[in-house]
Amino acid sequence: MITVLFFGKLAEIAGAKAELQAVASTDELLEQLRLQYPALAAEKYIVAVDKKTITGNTSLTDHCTVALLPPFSGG
Amino acid sequence: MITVLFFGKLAEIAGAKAELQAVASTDELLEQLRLQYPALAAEKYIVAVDKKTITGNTSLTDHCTVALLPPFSGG
Amino acid sequence: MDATTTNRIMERKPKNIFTQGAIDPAFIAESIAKHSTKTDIGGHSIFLGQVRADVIDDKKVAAIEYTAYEELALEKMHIIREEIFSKYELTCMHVHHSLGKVAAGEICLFVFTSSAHRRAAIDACNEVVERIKTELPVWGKELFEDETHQWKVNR
Amino acid sequence: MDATTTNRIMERKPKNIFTQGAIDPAFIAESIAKHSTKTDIGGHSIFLGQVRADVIDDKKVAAIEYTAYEELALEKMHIIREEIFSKYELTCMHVHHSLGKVAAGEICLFVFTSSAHRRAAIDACNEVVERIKTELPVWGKELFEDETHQWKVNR
Repeated sequence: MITVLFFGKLAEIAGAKAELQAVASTDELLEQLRLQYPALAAEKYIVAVDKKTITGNTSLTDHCTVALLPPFSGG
Repeated sequence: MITVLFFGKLAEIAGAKAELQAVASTDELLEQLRLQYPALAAEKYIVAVDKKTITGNTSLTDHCTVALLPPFSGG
Repeated sequence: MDATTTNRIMERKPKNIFTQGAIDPAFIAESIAKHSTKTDIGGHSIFLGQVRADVIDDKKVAAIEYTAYEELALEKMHIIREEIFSKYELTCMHVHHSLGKVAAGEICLFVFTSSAHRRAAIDACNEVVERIKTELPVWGKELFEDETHQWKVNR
Repeated sequence: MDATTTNRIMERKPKNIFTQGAIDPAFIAESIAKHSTKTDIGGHSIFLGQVRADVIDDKKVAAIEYTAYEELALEKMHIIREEIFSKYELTCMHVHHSLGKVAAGEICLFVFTSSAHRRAAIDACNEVVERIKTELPVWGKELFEDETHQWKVNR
Protein backbone atom coordinates (compact mmCIF):
# COMPACT_ATOMS: atom_id res chain seq x y z
CA MET A 1 0.00 0.00 0.00
CA ILE A 2 1.19 3.49 -0.92
CA THR A 3 0.35 6.48 1.26
CA VAL A 4 -0.17 9.78 -0.54
CA LEU A 5 0.02 13.10 1.33
CA PHE A 6 -1.44 16.32 -0.07
CA PHE A 7 -0.46 19.75 1.23
CA GLY A 8 -1.64 23.35 0.94
CA LYS A 9 -4.18 23.95 -1.79
CA LEU A 10 -3.85 20.34 -2.98
CA ALA A 11 -5.32 19.09 0.29
CA GLU A 12 -8.43 21.15 -0.49
CA ILE A 13 -8.75 19.27 -3.76
CA ALA A 14 -7.92 15.73 -2.68
CA GLY A 15 -8.00 15.68 1.13
CA ALA A 16 -4.91 15.43 3.32
CA LYS A 17 -4.22 11.74 2.76
CA ALA A 18 -5.03 8.88 0.40
CA GLU A 19 -4.04 5.22 0.29
CA LEU A 20 -3.49 3.41 -2.98
CA GLN A 21 -2.87 -0.25 -3.75
CA ALA A 22 -0.61 -1.67 -6.43
CA VAL A 23 0.94 1.35 -8.10
CA ALA A 24 4.37 0.64 -9.50
CA SER A 25 5.69 4.15 -10.20
CA THR A 26 5.07 7.83 -9.52
CA ASP A 27 3.91 8.38 -13.12
CA GLU A 28 1.26 5.70 -12.67
CA LEU A 29 0.27 7.14 -9.31
CA LEU A 30 -0.05 10.69 -10.65
CA GLU A 31 -2.16 9.46 -13.56
CA GLN A 32 -4.54 7.71 -11.17
CA LEU A 33 -4.76 10.84 -9.01
CA ARG A 34 -5.51 13.11 -11.96
CA LEU A 35 -8.30 10.78 -13.04
CA GLN A 36 -9.74 10.82 -9.54
CA TYR A 37 -9.18 14.58 -8.94
CA PRO A 38 -9.31 16.41 -12.30
CA ALA A 39 -8.67 19.76 -10.56
CA LEU A 40 -5.09 18.59 -9.81
CA ALA A 41 -4.17 19.08 -13.46
CA ALA A 42 -4.28 22.86 -13.08
CA GLU A 43 -1.98 22.89 -10.04
CA LYS A 44 1.79 23.27 -9.73
CA TYR A 45 3.56 20.90 -7.36
CA ILE A 46 6.70 18.88 -6.81
CA VAL A 47 6.71 15.26 -5.64
CA ALA A 48 8.62 13.71 -2.76
CA VAL A 49 8.99 9.96 -2.24
CA ASP A 50 9.87 9.04 1.33
CA LYS A 51 10.83 12.68 2.00
CA LYS A 52 13.16 12.95 -1.00
CA THR A 53 12.04 15.20 -3.83
CA ILE A 54 12.17 13.50 -7.21
CA THR A 55 12.50 14.96 -10.69
CA GLY A 56 11.57 12.08 -12.99
CA ASN A 57 9.49 8.93 -12.86
CA THR A 58 10.38 6.86 -9.79
CA SER A 59 9.44 3.28 -9.01
CA LEU A 60 7.44 2.73 -5.83
CA THR A 61 7.55 -0.15 -3.37
CA ASP A 62 5.01 -1.15 -0.78
CA HIS A 63 4.88 1.21 2.26
CA CYS A 64 6.24 4.18 0.30
CA THR A 65 4.97 7.62 1.22
CA VAL A 66 4.47 10.00 -1.69
CA ALA A 67 3.89 13.70 -0.99
CA LEU A 68 2.56 16.32 -3.39
CA LEU A 69 3.99 19.73 -2.49
CA PRO A 70 2.65 22.97 -4.00
CA PRO A 71 4.93 26.09 -4.01
CA PHE A 72 6.11 26.86 -0.48
CA SER A 73 4.85 30.00 1.24
CA GLY A 74 6.21 29.90 4.78
CA GLY A 75 7.61 32.82 6.78
CA MET B 1 35.51 83.17 25.99
CA ILE B 2 35.92 79.90 24.13
CA THR B 3 34.68 76.62 25.65
CA VAL B 4 36.70 73.52 24.82
CA LEU B 5 35.21 70.03 25.28
CA PHE B 6 37.36 66.91 25.45
CA PHE B 7 35.94 63.42 24.92
CA GLY B 8 37.02 59.81 25.37
CA LYS B 9 40.69 59.35 26.05
CA LEU B 10 41.32 63.09 25.55
CA ALA B 11 39.22 63.86 28.62
CA GLU B 12 41.64 61.74 30.65
CA ILE B 13 44.48 63.94 29.45
CA ALA B 14 42.90 67.38 29.66
CA GLY B 15 39.72 67.02 31.70
CA ALA B 16 36.23 67.24 30.23
CA LYS B 17 36.12 70.98 29.73
CA ALA B 18 38.39 74.03 29.52
CA GLU B 19 37.75 77.72 29.01
CA LEU B 20 40.15 79.88 27.07
CA GLN B 21 40.26 83.66 26.54
CA ALA B 22 41.24 85.47 23.40
CA VAL B 23 42.04 82.78 20.88
CA ALA B 24 41.37 83.86 17.32
CA SER B 25 41.50 80.52 15.48
CA THR B 26 41.46 76.75 15.94
CA ASP B 27 45.15 76.51 15.01
CA GLU B 28 45.99 78.97 17.78
CA LEU B 29 43.74 77.10 20.19
CA LEU B 30 45.26 73.70 19.41
CA GLU B 31 48.76 75.12 19.82
CA GLN B 32 47.87 76.46 23.27
CA LEU B 33 46.32 73.11 24.25
CA ARG B 34 49.39 71.14 23.10
CA LEU B 35 51.62 73.38 25.20
CA GLN B 36 49.40 72.90 28.21
CA TYR B 37 48.83 69.12 27.66
CA PRO B 38 51.86 67.66 25.83
CA ALA B 39 50.22 64.18 25.82
CA LEU B 40 47.65 65.48 23.27
CA ALA B 41 50.33 65.46 20.56
CA ALA B 42 50.29 61.64 20.44
CA GLU B 43 46.51 61.43 20.05
CA LYS B 44 44.30 61.27 16.96
CA TYR B 45 41.21 63.46 16.93
CA ILE B 46 38.97 65.60 14.77
CA VAL B 47 37.76 69.06 15.76
CA ALA B 48 34.21 70.40 15.79
CA VAL B 49 33.35 74.09 16.16
CA ASP B 50 29.78 74.66 17.35
CA LYS B 51 28.95 71.04 16.49
CA LYS B 52 30.29 71.22 12.94
CA THR B 53 33.41 69.26 12.19
CA ILE B 54 36.13 71.29 10.52
CA THR B 55 38.99 70.21 8.29
CA GLY B 56 41.24 73.30 8.17
CA ASN B 57 42.05 76.29 10.34
CA THR B 58 38.85 78.07 11.40
CA SER B 59 38.45 81.47 13.00
CA LEU B 60 36.78 81.57 16.38
CA THR B 61 34.48 84.16 17.88
CA ASP B 62 33.53 84.72 21.49
CA HIS B 63 31.15 82.03 22.93
CA CYS B 64 32.29 79.41 20.43
CA THR B 65 32.38 75.79 21.60
CA VAL B 66 35.25 73.72 20.27
CA ALA B 67 35.18 69.95 20.73
CA LEU B 68 38.09 67.51 20.33
CA LEU B 69 36.77 64.11 19.22
CA PRO B 70 38.96 60.99 19.22
CA PRO B 71 37.96 58.06 16.93
CA PHE B 72 34.38 56.96 17.65
CA SER B 73 33.79 53.59 19.28
CA GLY B 74 30.07 53.37 19.96
CA GLY B 75 27.83 50.34 19.47
CA MET C 1 28.48 17.83 1.69
CA ASP C 2 30.55 14.64 2.10
CA ALA C 3 29.19 11.33 3.39
CA THR C 4 30.61 11.79 6.90
CA THR C 5 28.88 15.13 7.32
CA THR C 6 25.63 13.69 6.00
CA ASN C 7 25.86 10.80 8.43
CA ARG C 8 26.56 13.09 11.33
CA ILE C 9 23.50 15.18 10.45
CA MET C 10 21.23 12.19 10.07
CA GLU C 11 22.33 10.73 13.40
CA ARG C 12 21.28 13.77 15.37
CA LYS C 13 17.60 14.35 15.90
CA PRO C 14 16.40 17.51 14.14
CA LYS C 15 15.41 20.30 16.55
CA ASN C 16 11.76 21.34 16.47
CA ILE C 17 11.17 24.82 15.02
CA PHE C 18 7.37 24.79 15.00
CA THR C 19 5.19 26.43 17.56
CA GLN C 20 1.38 26.51 17.65
CA GLY C 21 -0.04 29.97 16.94
CA ALA C 22 1.74 33.34 17.12
CA ILE C 23 5.20 33.90 18.60
CA ASP C 24 4.93 35.95 21.79
CA PRO C 25 7.26 39.00 22.14
CA ALA C 26 7.87 37.86 25.74
CA PHE C 27 9.32 34.61 24.38
CA ILE C 28 11.65 36.66 22.18
CA ALA C 29 12.77 38.65 25.24
CA GLU C 30 13.51 35.42 27.13
CA SER C 31 15.54 34.13 24.20
CA ILE C 32 17.61 37.31 24.17
CA ALA C 33 18.07 37.33 27.96
CA LYS C 34 19.37 33.73 27.93
CA HIS C 35 22.35 34.87 25.88
CA SER C 36 23.73 37.17 28.59
CA THR C 37 25.82 34.29 29.94
CA LYS C 38 27.50 33.83 26.54
CA THR C 39 29.97 36.68 26.90
CA ASP C 40 31.82 35.83 23.68
CA ILE C 41 28.85 37.24 21.73
CA GLY C 42 29.21 40.79 20.37
CA GLY C 43 26.17 41.00 18.09
CA HIS C 44 22.74 39.49 17.62
CA SER C 45 20.71 39.70 14.43
CA ILE C 46 16.98 39.05 14.58
CA PHE C 47 14.39 38.79 11.84
CA LEU C 48 10.70 38.73 12.67
CA GLY C 49 7.97 37.97 10.17
CA GLN C 50 4.66 39.67 10.98
CA VAL C 51 1.31 38.87 9.35
CA ARG C 52 0.20 41.77 7.14
CA ALA C 53 -3.46 42.78 6.79
CA ASP C 54 -3.17 42.99 3.00
CA VAL C 55 -6.22 44.13 1.08
CA ILE C 56 -6.95 42.03 -2.02
CA ASP C 57 -10.02 42.87 -4.15
CA ASP C 58 -11.49 44.89 -1.26
CA LYS C 59 -11.10 42.00 1.18
CA LYS C 60 -8.75 42.30 4.14
CA VAL C 61 -6.50 39.49 5.42
CA ALA C 62 -7.49 38.78 9.04
CA ALA C 63 -5.02 35.96 9.69
CA ILE C 64 -2.75 33.40 8.05
CA GLU C 65 -3.15 29.73 8.82
CA TYR C 66 0.11 27.80 8.46
CA THR C 67 0.50 24.11 7.72
CA ALA C 68 3.70 22.18 7.01
CA TYR C 69 5.06 18.82 6.01
CA GLU C 70 6.66 18.81 9.43
CA GLU C 71 9.06 15.87 9.25
CA LEU C 72 10.46 17.01 5.91
CA ALA C 73 10.63 20.65 7.06
CA LEU C 74 12.58 19.71 10.20
CA GLU C 75 15.03 17.56 8.26
CA LYS C 76 15.53 20.36 5.74
CA MET C 77 15.97 22.95 8.52
CA HIS C 78 18.54 20.70 10.15
CA ILE C 79 20.58 20.63 6.94
CA ILE C 80 20.27 24.42 6.54
CA ARG C 81 21.46 24.83 10.13
CA GLU C 82 24.55 22.67 9.56
CA GLU C 83 25.39 24.47 6.33
CA ILE C 84 25.00 27.90 7.95
CA PHE C 85 27.24 26.90 10.87
CA SER C 86 29.95 25.66 8.52
CA LYS C 87 29.74 28.86 6.44
CA TYR C 88 29.57 31.52 9.19
CA GLU C 89 31.36 31.90 12.54
CA LEU C 90 28.25 31.80 14.65
CA THR C 91 27.91 31.35 18.38
CA CYS C 92 24.30 30.24 18.07
CA MET C 93 21.19 30.23 15.93
CA HIS C 94 17.50 29.79 16.79
CA VAL C 95 14.53 29.48 14.46
CA HIS C 96 10.83 29.46 15.34
CA HIS C 97 7.97 29.25 12.85
CA SER C 98 4.26 29.32 13.62
CA LEU C 99 1.77 26.62 12.66
CA GLY C 100 -1.99 27.15 12.75
CA LYS C 101 -3.65 30.53 12.86
CA VAL C 102 -1.70 33.78 13.32
CA ALA C 103 -3.70 37.01 13.30
CA ALA C 104 -2.66 40.12 11.35
CA GLY C 105 -0.12 42.06 13.43
CA GLU C 106 1.20 38.95 15.16
CA ILE C 107 4.64 37.36 14.73
CA CYS C 108 4.87 34.15 12.65
CA LEU C 109 8.65 33.79 12.16
CA PHE C 110 11.57 34.42 14.52
CA VAL C 111 15.15 33.93 13.30
CA PHE C 112 17.92 34.74 15.78
CA THR C 113 21.67 34.50 15.09
CA SER C 114 24.59 35.55 17.31
CA SER C 115 28.32 35.93 16.75
CA ALA C 116 31.45 37.56 18.18
CA HIS C 117 31.53 40.17 15.41
CA ARG C 118 28.36 41.54 13.82
CA ARG C 119 28.95 40.62 10.16
CA ALA C 120 28.55 36.84 10.65
CA ALA C 121 25.30 37.17 12.62
CA ILE C 122 23.78 39.62 10.13
CA ASP C 123 24.74 37.67 6.99
CA ALA C 124 23.69 34.32 8.47
CA CYS C 125 20.32 35.72 9.56
CA ASN C 126 19.60 37.05 6.06
CA GLU C 127 20.53 33.77 4.43
CA VAL C 128 18.48 31.68 6.85
CA VAL C 129 15.38 33.83 6.24
CA GLU C 130 15.73 33.48 2.46
CA ARG C 131 16.25 29.72 2.71
CA ILE C 132 13.28 29.26 5.05
CA LYS C 133 11.03 31.03 2.56
CA THR C 134 12.19 29.04 -0.46
CA GLU C 135 13.17 25.64 0.93
CA LEU C 136 10.85 24.72 3.78
CA PRO C 137 7.62 22.85 2.93
CA VAL C 138 5.34 25.29 4.75
CA TRP C 139 2.14 26.82 3.39
CA GLY C 140 0.23 29.92 4.41
CA LYS C 141 -3.50 30.24 3.84
CA GLU C 142 -4.61 33.88 3.94
CA LEU C 143 -7.93 34.07 5.73
CA PHE C 144 -10.06 37.09 4.84
CA GLU C 145 -12.43 38.85 7.20
CA ASP C 146 -15.42 37.44 5.25
CA GLU C 147 -14.16 33.87 5.89
CA THR C 148 -13.06 33.23 2.32
CA HIS C 149 -9.36 32.52 1.75
CA GLN C 150 -6.53 32.37 -0.75
CA TRP C 151 -3.18 30.58 -0.70
CA LYS C 152 -0.23 32.84 0.03
CA VAL C 153 2.49 33.16 -2.62
CA ASN C 154 6.05 34.06 -1.55
CA ARG C 155 7.91 36.61 -3.63
CA MET D 1 20.28 67.13 0.87
CA ASP D 2 18.69 70.35 -0.35
CA ALA D 3 18.02 73.42 1.79
CA THR D 4 14.33 72.63 2.34
CA THR D 5 15.12 69.17 3.67
CA THR D 6 17.83 70.62 5.91
CA ASN D 7 15.41 73.20 7.28
CA ARG D 8 12.75 70.61 7.93
CA ILE D 9 15.26 68.48 9.84
CA MET D 10 16.53 71.37 11.88
CA GLU D 11 13.04 72.50 12.85
CA ARG D 12 12.14 69.17 14.44
CA LYS D 13 13.69 68.31 17.76
CA PRO D 14 16.01 65.27 17.49
CA LYS D 15 14.66 62.20 19.27
CA ASN D 16 16.69 60.94 22.21
CA ILE D 17 18.46 57.62 21.57
CA PHE D 18 20.45 57.40 24.79
CA THR D 19 19.52 55.35 27.78
CA GLN D 20 21.43 55.02 31.06
CA GLY D 21 23.01 51.56 31.50
CA ALA D 22 22.13 48.33 29.69
CA ILE D 23 19.08 47.83 27.45
CA ASP D 24 16.64 45.42 29.09
CA PRO D 25 15.32 42.52 26.93
CA ALA D 26 11.86 43.27 28.39
CA PHE D 27 12.07 46.74 26.84
CA ILE D 28 12.86 45.11 23.48
CA ALA D 29 9.79 42.86 23.87
CA GLU D 30 7.60 45.90 24.60
CA SER D 31 8.96 47.64 21.51
CA ILE D 32 8.10 44.61 19.36
CA ALA D 33 4.63 44.19 20.91
CA LYS D 34 3.75 47.85 20.20
CA HIS D 35 4.00 47.13 16.47
CA SER D 36 1.14 44.64 16.42
CA THR D 37 -1.30 47.46 15.66
CA LYS D 38 0.70 48.40 12.56
CA THR D 39 -0.73 45.70 10.32
CA ASP D 40 0.98 47.01 7.18
CA ILE D 41 4.29 45.67 8.55
CA GLY D 42 5.49 42.32 7.15
CA GLY D 43 9.03 42.18 8.53
CA HIS D 44 11.13 43.52 11.39
CA SER D 45 14.91 43.55 11.45
CA ILE D 46 16.68 43.94 14.78
CA PHE D 47 20.34 44.34 15.61
CA LEU D 48 21.56 44.06 19.19
CA GLY D 49 25.07 44.92 20.31
CA GLN D 50 26.20 42.93 23.34
CA VAL D 51 29.29 43.68 25.45
CA ARG D 52 31.94 40.99 24.93
CA ALA D 53 34.20 39.78 27.76
CA ASP D 54 37.28 40.03 25.54
CA VAL D 55 40.57 38.91 27.03
CA ILE D 56 43.46 41.29 26.29
CA ASP D 57 46.91 40.51 27.72
CA ASP D 58 45.35 38.08 30.22
CA LYS D 59 42.91 40.71 31.47
CA LYS D 60 39.20 40.23 30.94
CA VAL D 61 36.75 43.01 30.01
CA ALA D 62 34.14 43.24 32.79
CA ALA D 63 32.13 46.14 31.32
CA ILE D 64 32.19 48.99 28.85
CA GLU D 65 31.52 52.53 29.99
CA TYR D 66 30.01 54.68 27.25
CA THR D 67 30.20 58.44 26.94
CA ALA D 68 29.00 60.65 24.09
CA TYR D 69 28.94 64.18 22.80
CA GLU D 70 25.20 63.91 23.20
CA GLU D 71 23.91 66.99 21.38
CA LEU D 72 26.08 66.33 18.35
CA ALA D 73 25.24 62.59 18.39
CA LEU D 74 21.50 63.30 18.46
CA GLU D 75 21.73 65.81 15.62
CA LYS D 76 23.79 63.35 13.60
CA MET D 77 21.36 60.50 14.35
CA HIS D 78 18.50 62.70 13.25
CA ILE D 79 20.15 63.26 9.87
CA ILE D 80 20.90 59.53 9.51
CA ARG D 81 17.24 58.80 10.29
CA GLU D 82 15.98 61.21 7.62
CA GLU D 83 18.40 59.83 5.04
CA ILE D 84 17.44 56.23 5.81
CA PHE D 85 13.72 57.04 5.52
CA SER D 86 14.23 58.69 2.14
CA LYS D 87 16.32 55.75 0.89
CA TYR D 88 14.22 52.79 2.14
CA GLU D 89 10.47 52.17 2.31
CA LEU D 90 10.30 51.84 6.06
CA THR D 91 7.28 51.84 8.31
CA CYS D 92 9.34 52.73 11.35
CA MET D 93 12.78 52.79 12.90
CA HIS D 94 13.95 52.88 16.51
CA VAL D 95 17.47 53.27 17.89
CA HIS D 96 18.64 52.97 21.49
CA HIS D 97 22.24 53.26 22.66
CA SER D 98 23.53 52.87 26.21
CA LEU D 99 25.48 55.48 28.14
CA GLY D 100 27.40 54.72 31.32
CA LYS D 101 28.41 51.25 32.42
CA VAL D 102 27.17 48.11 30.61
CA ALA D 103 28.44 44.77 31.95
CA ALA D 104 29.74 41.97 29.70
CA GLY D 105 26.77 39.98 28.40
CA GLU D 106 24.41 42.96 28.51
CA ILE D 107 22.89 44.79 25.54
CA CYS D 108 24.34 48.23 24.65
CA LEU D 109 22.76 48.89 21.22
CA PHE D 110 19.26 48.19 19.87
CA VAL D 111 18.41 49.04 16.26
CA PHE D 112 14.91 48.13 15.09
CA THR D 113 13.51 48.69 11.57
CA SER D 114 10.17 47.58 10.10
CA SER D 115 8.73 47.49 6.60
CA ALA D 116 5.98 45.92 4.48
CA HIS D 117 8.47 43.64 2.70
CA ARG D 118 11.56 42.27 4.43
CA ARG D 119 14.31 43.64 2.17
CA ALA D 120 13.85 47.30 3.18
CA ALA D 121 13.89 46.56 6.92
CA ILE D 122 16.96 44.30 6.64
CA ASP D 123 19.00 46.65 4.44
CA ALA D 124 18.08 49.73 6.47
CA CYS D 125 18.99 48.00 9.74
CA ASN D 126 22.43 47.02 8.41
CA GLU D 127 23.13 50.52 7.15
CA VAL D 128 22.01 52.19 10.38
CA VAL D 129 24.28 49.93 12.46
CA GLU D 130 27.29 50.72 10.26
CA ARG D 131 26.58 54.45 10.36
CA ILE D 132 26.10 54.46 14.15
CA LYS D 133 29.50 52.82 14.58
CA THR D 134 31.35 55.20 12.26
CA GLU D 135 29.45 58.50 12.52
CA LEU D 136 28.16 58.93 16.08
CA PRO D 137 30.46 60.67 18.59
CA VAL D 138 30.25 57.92 21.19
CA TRP D 139 33.18 56.33 23.04
CA GLY D 140 33.50 53.03 24.83
CA LYS D 141 35.95 52.55 27.67
CA GLU D 142 36.67 48.85 28.26
CA LEU D 143 36.91 48.28 31.99
CA PHE D 144 38.96 45.25 33.00
CA GLU D 145 38.29 43.10 36.02
CA ASP D 146 41.43 44.51 37.72
CA GLU D 147 39.98 48.04 37.37
CA THR D 148 42.43 49.14 34.70
CA HIS D 149 40.93 50.16 31.35
CA GLN D 150 41.58 50.76 27.66
CA TRP D 151 39.66 52.71 25.03
CA LYS D 152 37.65 50.60 22.64
CA VAL D 153 38.50 50.74 18.94
CA ASN D 154 35.79 49.97 16.36
CA ARG D 155 36.73 47.77 13.42
